[in-house]
Amino acid sequence: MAKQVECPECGATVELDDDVISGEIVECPDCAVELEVTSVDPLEVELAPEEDEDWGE
Amino acid sequence: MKVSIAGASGYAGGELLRLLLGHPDVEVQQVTAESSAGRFVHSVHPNLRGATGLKFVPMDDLEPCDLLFLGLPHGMAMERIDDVARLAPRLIDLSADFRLRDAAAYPRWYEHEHPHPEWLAKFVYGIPELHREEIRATSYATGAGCNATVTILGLKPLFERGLVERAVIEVKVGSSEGGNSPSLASHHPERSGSVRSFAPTGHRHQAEMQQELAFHGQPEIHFSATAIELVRGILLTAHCFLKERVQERDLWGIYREAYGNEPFIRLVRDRRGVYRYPEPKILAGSNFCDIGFEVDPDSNRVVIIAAIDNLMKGAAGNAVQAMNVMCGFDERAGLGFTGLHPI
Amino acid sequence: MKVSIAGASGYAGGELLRLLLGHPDVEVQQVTAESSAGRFVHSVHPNLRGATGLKFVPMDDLEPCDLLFLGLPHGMAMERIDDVARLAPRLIDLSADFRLRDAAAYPRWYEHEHPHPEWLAKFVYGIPELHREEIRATSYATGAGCNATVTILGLKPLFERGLVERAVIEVKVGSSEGGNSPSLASHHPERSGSVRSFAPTGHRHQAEMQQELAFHGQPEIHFSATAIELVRGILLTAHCFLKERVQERDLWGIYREAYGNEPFIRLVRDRRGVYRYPEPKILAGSNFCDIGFEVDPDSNRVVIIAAIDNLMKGAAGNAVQAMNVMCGFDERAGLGFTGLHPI
Repeated sequence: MAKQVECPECGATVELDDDVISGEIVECPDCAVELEVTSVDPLEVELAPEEDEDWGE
Repeated sequence: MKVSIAGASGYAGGELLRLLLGHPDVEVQQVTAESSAGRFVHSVHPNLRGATGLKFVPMDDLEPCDLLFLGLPHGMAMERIDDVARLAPRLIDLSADFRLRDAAAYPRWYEHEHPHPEWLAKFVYGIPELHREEIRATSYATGAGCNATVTILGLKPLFERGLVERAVIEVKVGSSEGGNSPSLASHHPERSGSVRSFAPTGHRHQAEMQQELAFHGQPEIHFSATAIELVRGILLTAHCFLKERVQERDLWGIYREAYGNEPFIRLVRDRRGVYRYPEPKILAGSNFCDIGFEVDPDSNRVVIIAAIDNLMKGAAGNAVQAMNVMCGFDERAGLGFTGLHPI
Repeated sequence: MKVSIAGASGYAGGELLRLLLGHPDVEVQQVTAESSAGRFVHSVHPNLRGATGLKFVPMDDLEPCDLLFLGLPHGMAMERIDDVARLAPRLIDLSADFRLRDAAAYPRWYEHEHPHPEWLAKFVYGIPELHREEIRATSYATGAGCNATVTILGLKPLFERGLVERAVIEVKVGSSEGGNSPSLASHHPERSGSVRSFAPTGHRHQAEMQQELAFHGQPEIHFSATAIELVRGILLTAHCFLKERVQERDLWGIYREAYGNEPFIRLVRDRRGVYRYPEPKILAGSNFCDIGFEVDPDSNRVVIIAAIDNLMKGAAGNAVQAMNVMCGFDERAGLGFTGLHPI
């Protein structure tokens, strides 16, 4: 069963590779936020620091 | 299954014909238009050149078929429903003639009495995301107003749960909403690049919104429409003032629960990238209704943002989707186009 | 009178230069730009080819003059205000660096402390329609945010009379608001034809709106901004929920009383024709703020509609108007262009 964790931002189920390592950055499929794997066992993620893109007017 | 379109020379009729020609389960028997009778369909719908040899026929030449789409000018289907109903066991009407359950609403919003109010109860309000089971069971479905469609779909999950005190709603719309009859207002030098407040209050689609969002009594909704430089597409910006504050996670939960399994609704609320909220231009030609949201940290306001192509999910695409449900086809049949990017 | 522009390579700086070159009472001494120093101004502002032989100079080459316009990137004028102030007895700043009276607002809305809060009190919020007498008496005026300008002007008459419970405000804006630095979001294939909810809540111009509409305590305003297919121009659609219902005649009275004698404000609420409400595209290049309104018959909502050119009344045009007031020139001097139609 692929490893799963809940996105802290939107609650989506985020699938992780079996060989995921601590510190890895993954993207939430629903809200595109970047998540940092903070521990593998138990599996935990945190919002990665967001760099501010130039976006709107 | 043999289908025909009564009134196929308009933009919605042409879009419907495009979809039906590409639909695996149907064959288009006849398409009618009075002014263009005898002409090839591509004379009016250039994108269909080579797709079919069909010519427009006058309404009176219509022969019986399995399902008849009605794309007639407002008021005509109402008038002739009894003869039209003899031509096919199933009818799907794209006009507003049978949208409102309450006959008394017609004089108010459409300035005339309804000649056949007894038919109103037979027609199901044909948005599958709202009334899928009823459409499966009926032979008569009516399309919805395009502005009403995007507003109702965008707001239903909140109104259904009784969360909303009031909503202040604006739609930005394209020029194809006005149909293909020219006027000075739609004359290119006047219309190009304009940002036109054509209905700051009192748009007739409000009647459907009141009807379909009345889960907990009459919804308090204030509506405005502004036309912008766009041909296809509607963007809804709905300011919803909630009875209690919510977090964005709550909204994700509510909208996933309401629409998680819907084939044509996508939740769009990205934290990065260029397309962070629903964007109508990339939906052109697709049947999607994209929905997103943002919580105002400073108040009980939640801004719901939604987008559709007014000719697709707002008209022809929804009509085909309703047909698929009504006739037991795969609900996605003929509606696989995902839209273009860049466009 | 000799004037210079510090920071003239941006869109607002270029528009300001265009106006000043055509102004009867001033002579443009120097215009600065770091990256384009040494180049003719028309290399950056093609519409000015042949209008002047001026070249950009680096900021450090600035010589004393009678009035210095500041079109510097946000944060720079704040930093160097003391040396800049030695160059000219009068300053007009187009940036946000001195717009807010309350220094504490800067960390909240602009993410950094204000290095010279003592200067905030010296700068007058430079919209003549709001603070004409104070501008006449000061040597330091600051321009306003373009979204704030159209919102404040549109709503002031109602807030001033304490008529408004709350307002839900949306502006439709053009791409020139974002300045001339490119990004993927502003890349033409992505930006063309888009209807982009870039600020559904929390736009920094709200700080000025709160400041300038606080006639009866903190105004309850909810703000959103959507970028559309437009280069210049803003359309405000403000849904104002009034404490008591009004008729349209009342609104005419209120707005005539407030703006009847203003040279740059026009009331636009026609019952016929194509341009019944304010339309930003026909204001391009003009200093007008057009204001219109519609009363919602079904509720206590009044929809205020207003339009400006974000580079003119929203920036450079207003700066010249403020200069005219500050220096005792005819307030319309250099601002006679009425906009084009068709466009």
